Amino acid sequence: MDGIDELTREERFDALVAAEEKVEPADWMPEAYRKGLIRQIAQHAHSEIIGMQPEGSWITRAPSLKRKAILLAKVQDEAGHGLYLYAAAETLGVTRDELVDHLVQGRQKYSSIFNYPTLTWADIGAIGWLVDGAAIVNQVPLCRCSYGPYARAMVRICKEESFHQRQGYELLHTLAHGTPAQHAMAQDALDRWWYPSLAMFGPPDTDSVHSARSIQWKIKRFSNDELRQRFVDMCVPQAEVLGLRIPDDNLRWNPDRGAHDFTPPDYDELKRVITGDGPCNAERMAHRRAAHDDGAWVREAAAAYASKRAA
Amino acid sequence: MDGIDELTREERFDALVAAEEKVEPADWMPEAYRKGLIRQIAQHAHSEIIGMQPEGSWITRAPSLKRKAILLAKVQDEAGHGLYLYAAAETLGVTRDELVDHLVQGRQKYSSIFNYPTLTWADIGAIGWLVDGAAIVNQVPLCRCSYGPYARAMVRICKEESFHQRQGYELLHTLAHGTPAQHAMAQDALDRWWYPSLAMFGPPDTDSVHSARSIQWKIKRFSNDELRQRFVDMCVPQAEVLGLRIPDDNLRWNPDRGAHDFTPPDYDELKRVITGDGPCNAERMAHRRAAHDDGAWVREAAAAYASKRAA
Amino acid sequence: MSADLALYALGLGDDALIAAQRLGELYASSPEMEEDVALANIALDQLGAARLLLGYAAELTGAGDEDTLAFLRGPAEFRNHVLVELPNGDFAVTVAKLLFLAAWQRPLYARLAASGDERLAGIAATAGLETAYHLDHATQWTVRLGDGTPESHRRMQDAIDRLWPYTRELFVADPVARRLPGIAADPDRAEWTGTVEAALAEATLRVPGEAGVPAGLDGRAGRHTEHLTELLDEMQRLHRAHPGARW
Amino acid sequence: MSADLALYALGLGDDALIAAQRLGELYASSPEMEEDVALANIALDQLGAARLLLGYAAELTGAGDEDTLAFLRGPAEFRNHVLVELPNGDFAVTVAKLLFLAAWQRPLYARLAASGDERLAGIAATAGLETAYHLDHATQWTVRLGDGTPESHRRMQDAIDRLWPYTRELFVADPVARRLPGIAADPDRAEWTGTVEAALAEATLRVPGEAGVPAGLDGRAGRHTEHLTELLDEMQRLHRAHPGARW
Repeated sequence: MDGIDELTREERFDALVAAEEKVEPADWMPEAYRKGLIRQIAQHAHSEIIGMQPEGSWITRAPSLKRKAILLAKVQDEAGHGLYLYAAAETLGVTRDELVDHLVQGRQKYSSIFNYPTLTWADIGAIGWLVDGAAIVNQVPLCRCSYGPYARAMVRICKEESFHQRQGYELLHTLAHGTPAQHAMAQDALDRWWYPSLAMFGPPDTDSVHSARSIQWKIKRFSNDELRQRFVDMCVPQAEVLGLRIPDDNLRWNPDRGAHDFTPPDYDELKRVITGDGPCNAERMAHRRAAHDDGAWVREAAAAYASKRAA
Repeated sequence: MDGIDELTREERFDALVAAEEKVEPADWMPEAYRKGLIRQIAQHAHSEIIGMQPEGSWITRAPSLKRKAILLAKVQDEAGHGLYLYAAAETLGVTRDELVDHLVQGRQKYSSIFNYPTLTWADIGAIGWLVDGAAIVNQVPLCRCSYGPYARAMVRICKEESFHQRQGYELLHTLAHGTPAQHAMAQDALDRWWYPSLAMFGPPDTDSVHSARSIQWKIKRFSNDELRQRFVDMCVPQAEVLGLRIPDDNLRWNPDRGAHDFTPPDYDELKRVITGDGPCNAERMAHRRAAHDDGAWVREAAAAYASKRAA
Repeated sequence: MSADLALYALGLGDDALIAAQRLGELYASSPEMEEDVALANIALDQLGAARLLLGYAAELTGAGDEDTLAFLRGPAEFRNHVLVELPNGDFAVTVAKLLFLAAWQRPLYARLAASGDERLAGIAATAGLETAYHLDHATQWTVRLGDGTPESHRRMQDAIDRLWPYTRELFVADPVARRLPGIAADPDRAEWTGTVEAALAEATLRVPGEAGVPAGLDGRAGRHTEHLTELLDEMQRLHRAHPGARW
Repeated sequence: MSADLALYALGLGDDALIAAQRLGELYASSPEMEEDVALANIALDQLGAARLLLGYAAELTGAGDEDTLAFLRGPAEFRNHVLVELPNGDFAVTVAKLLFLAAWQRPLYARLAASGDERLAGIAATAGLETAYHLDHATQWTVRLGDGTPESHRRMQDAIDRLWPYTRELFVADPVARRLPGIAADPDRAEWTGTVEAALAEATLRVPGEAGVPAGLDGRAGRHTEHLTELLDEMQRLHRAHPGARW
């Protein structure tokens, strides 16, 4: 076409990536790179959209107006993140509608963590601290990802998420230092969210399917287990400040490794939750599908109106 | 047809009624008698069905299991009353489906009282005491109504309603003699339900459209104002036992009349509520219509199954 | 042992209470008026059994009464199976939940009627008679909807498929029951399967494939969905707003 | 006077608070993701205005704070108009409620920005800018749905017709406002009618006939529908379950 054969294109691509420069939508890229990125960005976008549900149901029940405003703003940010990420995926030649269809039909996944229930107000704090915390540990390296639009979306998202994480931590801190009932609520939330949060980093490195090539292409920078370790080491001193106990009898500092030893999450449970067998998978999908179906007449109306105006 | 002309039939009918005997479905009856009864029985049936709503919404919120069971049983009884009454109306040559269509299309009315909201738990007590109380005052004479099937349905219904009234009174008594917050809740309920209950007896005798002929035909036995007076005289000593104040500064014993003087309800408000402009008219009809519409597929399935079995 | 017996009665009672609470949401919303009466009837039966079981549990522990247990426990202290806390959904979901529950309660109550604990045996004997009616009612609707119109068939099958994974939990061994030989009874999975499969066959419905309990849930151990939190919020609010009040 | 001013601020604040609470139910349920963002935005604006107004009311009475007022009053003490407490219904109802509310709030806040009470004037000035966006957003959707498909036209007309009687209450004279000349402002019914009728005309929708406020309701006097009771039950439960706790 432009006189450069595939091999040379591939070499140029590899060189670009090796030089830590950004791949842009107009650039040639290997098909597997493109497909892998679409899968990853879509999954990330779906997670933002589904992730609105477990927290959103507490907007109407927040115990103070300030907390209500903070939570509303957070859930709004998640919708916004979903929109950026779908837009980033669209630069790779898919449409948002296709991706949303994949989600609704169960053909693409979202983070397993959003299939766990939010049982008490303290869960809002635990999600902010642990789930957003784990997301940030996962995502900060993605700000240097080789694909430009994704990297730029991540910069903006990480900034907002670190804000959410601080708010969640502060919420939990208030509860943990509040009445005995509030403290117990905070501890219970930590007990329930700890292992699912560890599981957010994916299967152990020995079982991880996509990791090696993702690292070579500078989409991923660190392995699942490296990131999980970083997260544990970050949480331990924070839990101390909170005055809460991480529910792991084997958790201790290992001076040889310069890191904490800890009990890994139940990877069988993770696999079951990912494949659709979590406590809330069916609910989350039903809610999404209902919103989509109930809104069909509105989208049709908007399209009909637009085409009348265009005529 | 059978050799007796209309005039003789009419004379026989009048004689039967005058002798306090019952008119039965197979008997000849004047068309206006039949139509008037259908209107009245249907309105009564619709009231039972719509009347499930204001109380039903408190089943899930009842503050003790015993009260929950009592309320569930009461709402169930109302559904049962609706069924008897539709069956009584059907003996006059209409079908339940037609009557329900009339209700859903707003062509037939139900008691104005069910267009007022149930705002607190005490309203359940006030409805039992006042609304069921007013219904009983209205309905006890109907047990002697000239139309047999209606009279017999009323006997059974009145027995259950006087049970409901006692339970409502007892509920309110418990609140009125409970904590200050409970007492205030009970007084507030009385304040809100008193005048709408008085209005249940209909417009004043001077304005009542159907009364005269109904009395002649022994469908009604007493005028609206006579029944309203009887209700007030019944409530005054009961309110004293409750320790609650009826919200009427003009309420006092009149030794000359041997009855209480009282402020009549706002008949303009009554008219507006009856013609559809009450606080909850739209809600009640929307709920009924939704139940009817949502159940269409079930009724179709039941019919399809029955016709398969019959084939 | 009386602590275990209290926990055991509580599990059965919570199943009945939460089932009654869900049915209590359905006032004046049934497809036919006769069904309003029938569902209220079933709700009353379940509520009646719940009151006896919770009352017995309170006596055994020597603290509180049926209302203390119903209104002052948090979600993690409720021992009901997750199946009964799931939202009502459409009428097919209501029917399927009732079918699954009644097919489990009926034979279990029948066994418990011969329990070594006389009080429990008495409660189970009464409640068992009622659940026979519930099972019959649910079976009839399952058949009518399954073998009715294409739409009702699809909805009924959807409901069965959606709830199926939650039925597995009904047969997870309960450690509390284990500690009460001769008093507690094991639910008979084969009998349940036989009853349910016969109903589905008559209804021209497909039996879903084997499924595990959704990960992370364990009703008898207090691990519930967020639906239970919302259900209890509504159920307990008024009672809790007036501490110590009589009703 | 400061008691009246507190009541006046409370009325405006309750309108905003209850509107925000209803919008807060709609998370992740909009027909388009962009709309999730937009509705959350409007909810945040209303909640922001509510906090300033309730906070000011609390200061004026010298008791409590925004949370005391939001979480510890009963339904009869809330002064919001009934319009904002009505359930969300379908998207057309949400749009119609927003259109009616914003067409009322925008010019009222504009007048209040010149109030003799400086604090109220400041709050109104900020909130007024935001309501211009709300009005614009609601108008656009009204037009799109009214002039979209036959179904959307029907639904939008239904929503307008259903809510119309409740708009009358927005113009019932408030005795509290009467006692605050130069501080409170009267809503201008002619301006509201002009704005709304222009939107309906562009949307090819019919203006409903004159209707009175449904009998027995008077939001500013605390006479509400049962929907407000249920809304407050949900909103206040957690706060009330932990008396005196900090959050």
